[in-house]
Amino acid sequence: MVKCAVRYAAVILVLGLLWKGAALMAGSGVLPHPEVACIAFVRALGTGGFWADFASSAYRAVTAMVLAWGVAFPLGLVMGSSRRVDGILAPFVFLTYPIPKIVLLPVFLLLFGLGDVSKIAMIALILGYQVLVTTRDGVRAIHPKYFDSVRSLGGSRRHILLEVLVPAALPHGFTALRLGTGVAVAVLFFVESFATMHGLGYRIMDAWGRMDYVNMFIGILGMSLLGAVLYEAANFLEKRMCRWMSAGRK
Amino acid sequence: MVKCAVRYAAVILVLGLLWKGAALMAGSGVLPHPEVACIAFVRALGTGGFWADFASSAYRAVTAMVLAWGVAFPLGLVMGSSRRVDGILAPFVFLTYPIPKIVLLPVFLLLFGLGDVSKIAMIALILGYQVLVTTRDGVRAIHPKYFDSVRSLGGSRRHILLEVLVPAALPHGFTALRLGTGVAVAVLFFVESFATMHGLGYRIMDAWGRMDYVNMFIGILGMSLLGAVLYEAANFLEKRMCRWMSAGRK
Amino acid sequence: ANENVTIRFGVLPVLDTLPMQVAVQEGFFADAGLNVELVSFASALERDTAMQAGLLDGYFGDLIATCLLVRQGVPMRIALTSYRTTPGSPMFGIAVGSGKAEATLADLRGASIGYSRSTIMEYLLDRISEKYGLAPDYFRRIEVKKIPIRLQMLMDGQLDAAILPEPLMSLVEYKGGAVVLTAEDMDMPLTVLCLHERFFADEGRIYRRFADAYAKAVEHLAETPEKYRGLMARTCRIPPPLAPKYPIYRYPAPALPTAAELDDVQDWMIAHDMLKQRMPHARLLPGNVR
Amino acid sequence: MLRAGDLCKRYPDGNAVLENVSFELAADETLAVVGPSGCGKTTLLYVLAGLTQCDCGTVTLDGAPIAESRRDVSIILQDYGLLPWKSVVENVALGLKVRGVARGERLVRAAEQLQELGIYGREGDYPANLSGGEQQRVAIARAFVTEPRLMLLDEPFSSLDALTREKLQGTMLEVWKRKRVPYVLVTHSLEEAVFLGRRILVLSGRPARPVACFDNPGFGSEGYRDTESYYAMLRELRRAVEAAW
Amino acid sequence: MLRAGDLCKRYPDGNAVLENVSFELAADETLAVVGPSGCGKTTLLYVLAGLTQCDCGTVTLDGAPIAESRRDVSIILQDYGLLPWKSVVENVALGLKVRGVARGERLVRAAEQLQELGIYGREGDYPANLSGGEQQRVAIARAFVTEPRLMLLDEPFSSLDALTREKLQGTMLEVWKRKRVPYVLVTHSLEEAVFLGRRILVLSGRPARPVACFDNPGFGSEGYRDTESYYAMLRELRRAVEAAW
Ligand SMILES: Nc1ncnc2c1ncn2[C@@H]1O[C@H](COP(=O)(O)OP(=O)(O)OP(=O)(O)O)[C@@H](O)[C@H]1O
Ligand SMILES: Nc1ncnc2c1ncn2[C@@H]1O[C@H](COP(=O)(O)OP(=O)(O)OP(=O)(O)O)[C@@H](O)[C@H]1O
Ligand SMILES: [Mg+2]
Ligand SMILES: [Mg+2]
Repeated sequence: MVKCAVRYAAVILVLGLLWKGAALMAGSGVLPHPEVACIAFVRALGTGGFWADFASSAYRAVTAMVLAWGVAFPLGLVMGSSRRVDGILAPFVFLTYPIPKIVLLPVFLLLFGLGDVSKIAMIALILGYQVLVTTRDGVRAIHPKYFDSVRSLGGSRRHILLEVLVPAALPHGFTALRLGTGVAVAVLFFVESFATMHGLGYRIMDAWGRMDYVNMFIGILGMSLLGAVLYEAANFLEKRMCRWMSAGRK
Repeated sequence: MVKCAVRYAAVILVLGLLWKGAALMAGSGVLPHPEVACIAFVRALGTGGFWADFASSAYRAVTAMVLAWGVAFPLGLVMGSSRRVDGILAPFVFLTYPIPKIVLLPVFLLLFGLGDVSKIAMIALILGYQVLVTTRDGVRAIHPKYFDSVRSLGGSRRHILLEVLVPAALPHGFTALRLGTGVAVAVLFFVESFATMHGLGYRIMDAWGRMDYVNMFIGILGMSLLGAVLYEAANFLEKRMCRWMSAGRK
Repeated sequence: ANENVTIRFGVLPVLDTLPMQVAVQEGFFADAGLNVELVSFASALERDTAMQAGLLDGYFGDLIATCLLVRQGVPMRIALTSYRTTPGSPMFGIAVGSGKAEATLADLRGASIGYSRSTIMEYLLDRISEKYGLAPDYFRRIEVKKIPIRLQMLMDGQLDAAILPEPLMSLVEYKGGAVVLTAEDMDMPLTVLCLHERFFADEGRIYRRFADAYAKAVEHLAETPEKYRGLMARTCRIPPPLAPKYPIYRYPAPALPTAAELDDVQDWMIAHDMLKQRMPHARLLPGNVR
Repeated sequence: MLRAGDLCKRYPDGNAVLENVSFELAADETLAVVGPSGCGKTTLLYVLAGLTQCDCGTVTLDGAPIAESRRDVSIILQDYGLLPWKSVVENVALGLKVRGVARGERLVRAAEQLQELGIYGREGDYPANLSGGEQQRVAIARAFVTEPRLMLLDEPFSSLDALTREKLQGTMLEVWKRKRVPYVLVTHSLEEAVFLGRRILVLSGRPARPVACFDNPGFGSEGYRDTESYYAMLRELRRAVEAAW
Repeated sequence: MLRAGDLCKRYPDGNAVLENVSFELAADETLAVVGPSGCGKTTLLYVLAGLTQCDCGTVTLDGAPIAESRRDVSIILQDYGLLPWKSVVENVALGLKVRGVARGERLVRAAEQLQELGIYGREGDYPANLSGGEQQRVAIARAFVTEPRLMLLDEPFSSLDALTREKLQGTMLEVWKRKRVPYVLVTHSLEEAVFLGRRILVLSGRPARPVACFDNPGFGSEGYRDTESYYAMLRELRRAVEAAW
């Protein structure tokens, strides 16, 4: 715990120094100095406005992650484990995957309106693809001997799913989740550009538009914080749920 | 080969039908009808302009992918295999990962100028994080017995790297590459919004701005094509380089 | 019978929308039985998309985007001019960075200028060039769609000049740059407010209520401008250092763009491949009103 | 009754592995299979268990295709086949879970079975933390606990020390005597084959063809291992094997 | 000379595995280690090879800590330790690669070694396509091909059929006679221990403690397996084992 805190502190220090260097180099007002931004950030931490933004962004990101994971992880399991299903669905995935999802905005607005639903759906869609590809690839790499093991006990497809596919794919699902934390937060930046005046993405955009770089960096630091929290949460969940990963001769 | 083509054709057909449904539903001009877009797309395939856009986008995406992979894959190897290095670098990664990279654009422009370099660097940065996380997680899941195996032969760190880490991480690297094809193409959409008048992303943005939706969908279909080509290329490479993955009782 | 009408109105965080904000804050719309809900968008793209998806009943935007939307079949009409170029109160112009602050127009031949194609920015750039007799290639035009990035590139010296809206032009001046040319005396309507067709029905009953409430806001704003400084700073993206002293503009009383002005814009759009032919004015303007 | 008729199989990338392997196993019989390394014994068991398709031939258990009665068959795989993400006791209980036994009961039964095989207090460990012999015993426990109608054993005692091995061979025989569950035992030890096989099938080198099948009437008799007929059988088997491989 | 002094080890989650294990192995000697399943034999070999740290005690080869001379030690792991992404011949050649042998030469030498152990024409296959016994022989080839100064063998013949096993035991002895490479052989077969161990170390159940160490003077003599002294040794060992486990 203490070690973890020390490490974080050291990393933040180094990042701060790098930032300071960049700020000195950039000269003009583009990049605020880290100490200025940090003081402002700490001060912002004491305001309700910041936490309101943080909460709406967190709500959108977390809901979207849950949604994306809930849909794409099972789908990835099925695609990874059945060549037939994969043969049918894989071309769908990689023909539609590269489409910049932001162009689907009209369709989403039409379907889900201007509120949080369309924002969450957009994040979930982008995340979902990543969870899908990671899970599918992970499942395809499972050694066939484990299927034989369960089948030899008379296990049905359902048992193969529950006893082999899910536990073996779980670490890959967590990789996807870790990847997703960053993506979700980054996508926030785009979906919070319509029909909202709350959220860290909105704050960044708004401050950027008025060249209020200190406020912009409060938003960026807030995103960083949100991402780190989500990332650590994913780590924690994985440690709890994949304890077997660390078994073996030491 | 033929089967593959048939499957693609079927998938494209289904996507077309879905699209048609959506277009009928959307009613207004937001979504052109698929047949209109497809005819326009086929016609565009015969023009030099489309291929010039395709080529510049492909150049940017591929260069960025090579760059990202070249830097992040080795880094992921090191982080995944050494708890010490991971302890130092991991907090860096997940504190900076969630920052929406687009806000770093000014810094990139400052460093790399207005040309293709800053565009490529931006795509590579975003991709790099994904390759890094995927590779690192993959390497961490390698069973320790393989390290023992090489060490028991007197292998040094270098041998562990070359004989265990690289081959075992390669499939994960390819997962990252597959993920990356989509991300690279999606990011193109943003980096082509400045200082260029070529590229599929530019075409989409420009057409969207003038509400020329048919042209916009030519760009989107072009992106889809580019993504599919890159995805298949990654698949092909993996099949060649990870043949061992398909060994085992059948 | 002042039945309550809900109008979801899409706006951008720009200066032009200040009267709308005032009207909402002061309850002028509510008094007129209009439940106006301002939906803010960070950029025109999302606003247009929402408009096309039929999620908005009203809309603030420039004439170019308006024409495009109408051409796309969006059932809306121009309700009134939101901002008109006014001498002394520029809204768009060409700014140069601190490196070129001393440069005159003549020095800027061949200088790079950041703009955004197929938008009001390009239209104004063309019109300004025409007015000052500059050839279309007088500047080296570089497309940078996103305004914050354009601004930053200007400040970093990666662009010699940029076409920018207020209050960013003032910000450039504040940071040591200069404004070279503005569109302030071009005498043209830049931005308009539009409403869905249905509000013009019944001889424009609702439309008139809307326009009256808006007129009240404009008056009010002209009388006690300082009262709304805070509102302006919050909703119109005024950079913090400028906020205390930024002049509060006078907004035109409700009026419609003239047919000639609409034709001018449409001709430009036709020349730039954004329109095939002029649209009849009846499609753009309210017809049977008053 | 297990009946294997004319089994043939080749792996996609190689020559044949099984060539016309046929045999029958009555309901209270046991069969020991010996064959040189790499001849196709494991493949044969996979085919018998219905885990892999053969190119021709059929396997039936009491007249029905084996695929339909997989629940009645237990198999001990050569590489144990334990799931690394399940604890030892969960691995053993898996067969019961598949058969719908309630959680509490199956864990108790699994733990008992483990103790019978000499694994104490390791229920919560993961297989990766067990020694080779311990893993093998977990695999044996897994096959025993479901009380199958047929057992297929692929070198089930290969990683056990001499005494444990003898003890488990004794257990195996006892279980058979009590329940008369027929089994097919692949083994490398000729002694084991004679001790545990009512009949002994000798396979040729790859591709595996039956070259001899011995009747072993002394099987199961009290103190068989110390009798003259045991040694005679062993010698005979050894001669056959030396001639064939 | 290999010297193990007072080795102790416990796994983080359990009781002790090794308890004061000490022995010496002269340059031309061989040692067979027998112990009940799960007592700690594999752990002992890992410690001897320097693959895992022990909690106390030291291992030295010719006076230097084992970690410094890992290149001179070959080990056959109980689970073979083949790399699934390398073909059979590459797996065997890996030890040579580590030692900087040129590609052409090492592949030739690896292929020869494989043939000596009865694996023909499988050079290009991946380990997953081999049978258990074939994999084990690949692992043996891998350990033999590097011509080490010390060999550590963890049940190297457990998956081989009786005849192949005897043949390879003979090969092992011959190689030792030619090159006098000392080895530590962990085995479950008492016969094998007597046949291949100049000395025989009997370990107790977990935690492993040396309970007896036999001198086996007949080791290596012509036709030892058919002599009376072989059987006497075997009987003595068996008695010790039965008393200890
Ligand atoms: N990584 C580990 N964590 C905890 N306990 C372990 C671990 N590895 C082995 N053990 C335990 O240590 C003991 C000794 O294991 P080891 O593998 O050395 O036994 P062994 O003598 O080789 O047995 P076998 O003959 O069955 O191979 C066993 O009880 C085993 O369960
Ligand atoms: N998936 C596979 N692809 C190709 N060849 C295979 C495959 N699996 C096994 N073989 C080959 O088929 C033959 C028979 O294999 P099998 O595992 O059945 O042998 P076995 O009799 O069990 O040998 P052992 O006693 O060594 O375990 C071997 O030569 C093996 O190399
Ligand atoms: Mg086998
Ligand atoms: Mg062992």
